[in-house]
Amino acid sequence: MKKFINTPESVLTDALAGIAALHPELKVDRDNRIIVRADAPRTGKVAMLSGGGSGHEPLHGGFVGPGMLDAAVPGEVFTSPVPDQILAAAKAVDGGAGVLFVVKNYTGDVMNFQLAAELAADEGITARTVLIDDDVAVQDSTWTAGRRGTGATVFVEKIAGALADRGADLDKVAEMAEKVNAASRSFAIALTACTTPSAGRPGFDLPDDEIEIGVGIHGEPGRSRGKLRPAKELVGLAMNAILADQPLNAGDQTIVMINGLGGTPLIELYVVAAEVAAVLATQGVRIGASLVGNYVTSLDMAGVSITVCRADDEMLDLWAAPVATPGLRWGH
Amino acid sequence: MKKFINTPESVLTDALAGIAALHPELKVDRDNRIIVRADAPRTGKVAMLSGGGSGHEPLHGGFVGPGMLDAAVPGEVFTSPVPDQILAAAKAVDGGAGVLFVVKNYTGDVMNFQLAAELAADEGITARTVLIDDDVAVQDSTWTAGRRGTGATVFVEKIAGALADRGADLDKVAEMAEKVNAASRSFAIALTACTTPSAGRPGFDLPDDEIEIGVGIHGEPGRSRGKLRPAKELVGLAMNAILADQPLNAGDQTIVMINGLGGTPLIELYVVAAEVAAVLATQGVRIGASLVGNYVTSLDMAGVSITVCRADDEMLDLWAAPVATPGLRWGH
Amino acid sequence: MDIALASTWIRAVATAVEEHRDQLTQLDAAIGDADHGANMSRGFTAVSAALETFEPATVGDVLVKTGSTLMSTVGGASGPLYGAAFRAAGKVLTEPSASPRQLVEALHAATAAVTQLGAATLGDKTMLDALAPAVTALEEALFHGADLAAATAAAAKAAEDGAHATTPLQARKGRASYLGPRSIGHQDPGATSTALIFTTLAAVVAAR
Amino acid sequence: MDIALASTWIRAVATAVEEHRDQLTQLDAAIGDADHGANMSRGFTAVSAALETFEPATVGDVLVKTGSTLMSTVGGASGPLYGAAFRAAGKVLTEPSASPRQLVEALHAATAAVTQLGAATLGDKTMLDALAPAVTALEEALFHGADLAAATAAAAKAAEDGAHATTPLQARKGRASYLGPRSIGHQDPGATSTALIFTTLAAVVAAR
Ligand SMILES: Nc1ncnc2c1ncn2[C@@H]1O[C@H](COP(=O)(O)OP(=O)(O)O)[C@@H](O)[C@H]1O
Ligand SMILES: Nc1ncnc2c1ncn2[C@@H]1O[C@H](COP(=O)(O)OP(=O)(O)O)[C@@H](O)[C@H]1O
Ligand SMILES: [Mg+2]
Ligand SMILES: [Mg+2]
Ligand SMILES: [Mg+2]
Ligand SMILES: [Mg+2]
Repeated sequence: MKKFINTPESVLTDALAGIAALHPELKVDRDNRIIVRADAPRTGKVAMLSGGGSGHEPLHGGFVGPGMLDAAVPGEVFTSPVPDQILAAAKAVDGGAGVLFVVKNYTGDVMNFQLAAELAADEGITARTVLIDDDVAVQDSTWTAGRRGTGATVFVEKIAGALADRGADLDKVAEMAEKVNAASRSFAIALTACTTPSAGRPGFDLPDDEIEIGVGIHGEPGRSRGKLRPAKELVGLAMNAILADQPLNAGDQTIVMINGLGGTPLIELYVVAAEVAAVLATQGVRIGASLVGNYVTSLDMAGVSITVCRADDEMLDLWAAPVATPGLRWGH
Repeated sequence: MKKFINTPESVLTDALAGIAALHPELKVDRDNRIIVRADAPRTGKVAMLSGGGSGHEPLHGGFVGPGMLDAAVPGEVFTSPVPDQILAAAKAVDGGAGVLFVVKNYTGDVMNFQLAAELAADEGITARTVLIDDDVAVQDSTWTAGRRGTGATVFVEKIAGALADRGADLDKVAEMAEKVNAASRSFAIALTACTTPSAGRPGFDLPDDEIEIGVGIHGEPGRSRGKLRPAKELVGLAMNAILADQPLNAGDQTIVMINGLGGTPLIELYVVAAEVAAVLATQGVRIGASLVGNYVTSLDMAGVSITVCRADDEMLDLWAAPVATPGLRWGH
Repeated sequence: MDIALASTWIRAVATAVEEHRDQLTQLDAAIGDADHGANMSRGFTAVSAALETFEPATVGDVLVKTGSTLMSTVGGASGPLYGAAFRAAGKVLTEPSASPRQLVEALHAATAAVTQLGAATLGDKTMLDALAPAVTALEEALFHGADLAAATAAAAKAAEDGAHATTPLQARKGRASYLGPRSIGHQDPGATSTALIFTTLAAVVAAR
Repeated sequence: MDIALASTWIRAVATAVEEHRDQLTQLDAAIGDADHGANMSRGFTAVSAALETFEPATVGDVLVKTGSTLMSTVGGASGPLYGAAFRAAGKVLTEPSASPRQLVEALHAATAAVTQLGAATLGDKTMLDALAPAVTALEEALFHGADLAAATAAAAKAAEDGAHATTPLQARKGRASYLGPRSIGHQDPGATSTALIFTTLAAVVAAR
């Protein structure tokens, strides 16, 4: 394993030290392992809080700042944060208007945030939880843990964050978050497995000409393997899955993210972007806004996820609203 | 080789199609392979033009937009653009106040831009060239091609771009670009080699526990190999080289970039950032501004480069000025 | 079971987790995200440290402390589940020593806590598939007159069998469920660590 | 050399470059950035296409077209250098056919163009280390009365020797120079492609 780390055990705390040193606009509580806006708590503003396992940077710590999250709670690599940590963050950012927990639908995240919400309630903090479950690679049925949360998280944090910034109350912000989640679908393909610092070797073995289709952001193997194909075909596969699950109509507006999983060059993401745009164009679907880059990563995994959100005018307007975070920044 | 591409030959044109589709604020001329601001040419404004081999994205195409570049000319992967292409871009953006060519000091870039400048002169366009040569891993002597240009390019494009935006003339903009370059030093370490689409296999072989010290952004092997060490030691090595070449004094202000070479997770970049900040702190040097992320990449190479620019107040002010490009965006 | 035995047990689990860390990680790599070994190790390292300075008044104190520490340090799916399990078990044991019958009750409480929090049922390929049969085996052995050593040995065997029996199952809870049919053919990491906890219990009881 | 022979030569170079593409890339991977094969291939593919429809009036037209196309399609260091070389050579040959003496003059002009643009000197481990000895060998062979076939064969041999002789050198120009002493022990890719151009010349002249 080749990584720029000091020890596998100290990756998270060392990285937090780096965030603290280079982002004076953020407060980093290294003991509690939380990242909060320097001006938190903001009285009267609904606080946006998210978190999950580390290894997906810039998600979530890179999205803390005006217009997006008030706090992020990073767990160990690929491991949900613990309830104490989440509670500490909720306390740090609650400005009396309540806290929205943006939680990706993984068993661990769900349980830890649920326990934190109970603890928060004990302390008089109102917390609401929105579960993100946009990954169409996973079957959603009562027989599974449900769909995983992935790229839509960025859309939810940005759009609901903007609404919170405009002074909406907790229910309104939560409702918008749910709406964005419901309108979003993602699909990921990996060319390689990622290596966690603690495991020290790739999470799965992939032959030189095979890919993981429908891979998860924790480096979980996908639902099937297949041969490597040209970008056009791989995008076709992903877009088929996305559009089969949520058909789009001519004239629909979308926000689209072509997301690198950490080890994929940006030039390849733009090759993918061209194919995604071509598919949407043939359907008459418009791209109202887009992101191309590494936003929800899986450490060093070579791979790409595509997220498509059917966006109404309000969502597009909130998307365009000012945001000032390390990972997403415009309009301020 | 596993990549999201259609064919090795079409990578650049396919990626340009993606840029065209997702960035309506840019004009992409696929025949000439140039990316220009949609509102180019801007009458009376010095035009900023840069380019070089592809594979370093977001450099340069991702830095086209208000406050930074007016045009980018991407060559094939790791290959300088050709004179015709550069000329076409110069013509597209010249607003009568001249064009500044920001050129990384590689033989191919230098020659192609020189030929383009001659062609431009024939067409009545005034072009000045600034050579970027900040890589302290390479010996600067009359016996070599001189230092390579790397991370400082981002600083030059941003800061000189802001000055051009404020209406400064070509000489002033060029002077600032030279000043920023002269104040910047970079050093890169690679953990793995990168694979170009046309070569199809890694540019060099690295044993499992070895690293390339002083690697170039075209995937050229560095000056020496060494064993993998903890991040703290690797940063010590890089910072020694940087500070030996340009000592800093207590109280000095800097702009610092912790740049991923394409395959390095952001969490590792922050681990590196913490160590860089620690070194500067012991010297009493202040970090006035910083970037952490993938800005000047080498395709899928796992590695990091550190760039330190000793910045005066004017440079910091220009750095903070609004910029609106796909890769760098704030204040608009 | 007295306070000393409970403490010995938990510390022995910490040692066993360290020894099986890589195995747990490998099992999790196959159908999850390769962190179960690190998670358990981080948690039980913290538990060992916490018990060092802790002065329990009851058997339950040891287990509640264990559960709370796991909950605050592990994260993931296993953290809250093991945390809740140990805490629930501990809350039942309010004396300096616990009878075998009380131990069974405590383990029933643990099972209930896991089921309530995780909503898994038997056969979902989770830690429950080791935990539930272990508790049943313990209870049955005691009912048939076995002493604690024999009963915990039976529980350990049942837990191990249960863990092994997860191999042909398709996961329906937790991260492994995303794999669908591809989860078949791998032993569940959480069931494996649960088996480890029971074999360690049997070992410390036998060694007493 | 007449127009037909010049065209045959350039097209044969295109074929040879395709055949040696991987070799050139591998040499460049060792001390450069692994694109010399792709660069030469892209350039000469474009040249072949350009010559298809082109109606040259002089030998020089063929070479100028070759140079201009290389300059517009190759990029990198080799694009401008080969571009300038072929253009400079072509500008000397203003007739439908060129004498051996004129060919030598043209190659002197090519060498001068490379030197002027690249500022390399002999021994810097560049294409010049194949080009310059090849031109000298051609000139000397002709001076000693050799026919064009023998003279171009001598030039080809000198170019190949020159390319091989770059192996022990330390690069002082181009990308390989960044390696310092580590560039020693590898043959220069540009010198290798230059040798290819001369061996192809010898082959087409011999086959005429
Ligand atoms: N809903 C659940 N109920 C019971 N056990 C579960 C549930 N979800 C997961 N588990 C157990 O947790 C184990 C995984 O733990 P761990 O790897 O530490 O956490 P994570 O899955 O969050 O990475 C699984 O092997 C399984 O035994
Ligand atoms: N200054 C120079 N003068 C002469 N030849 C040079 C010079 N710089 C580089 N070269 C030649 O160019 C070759 C490399 O070409 P190529 O790989 O196509 O371009 P790049 O180095 O830009 O990737 C080198 O092997 C060398 O022979
Ligand atoms: Mg996990
Ligand atoms: Mg090159
Ligand atoms: Mg796990
Ligand atoms: Mg090259």
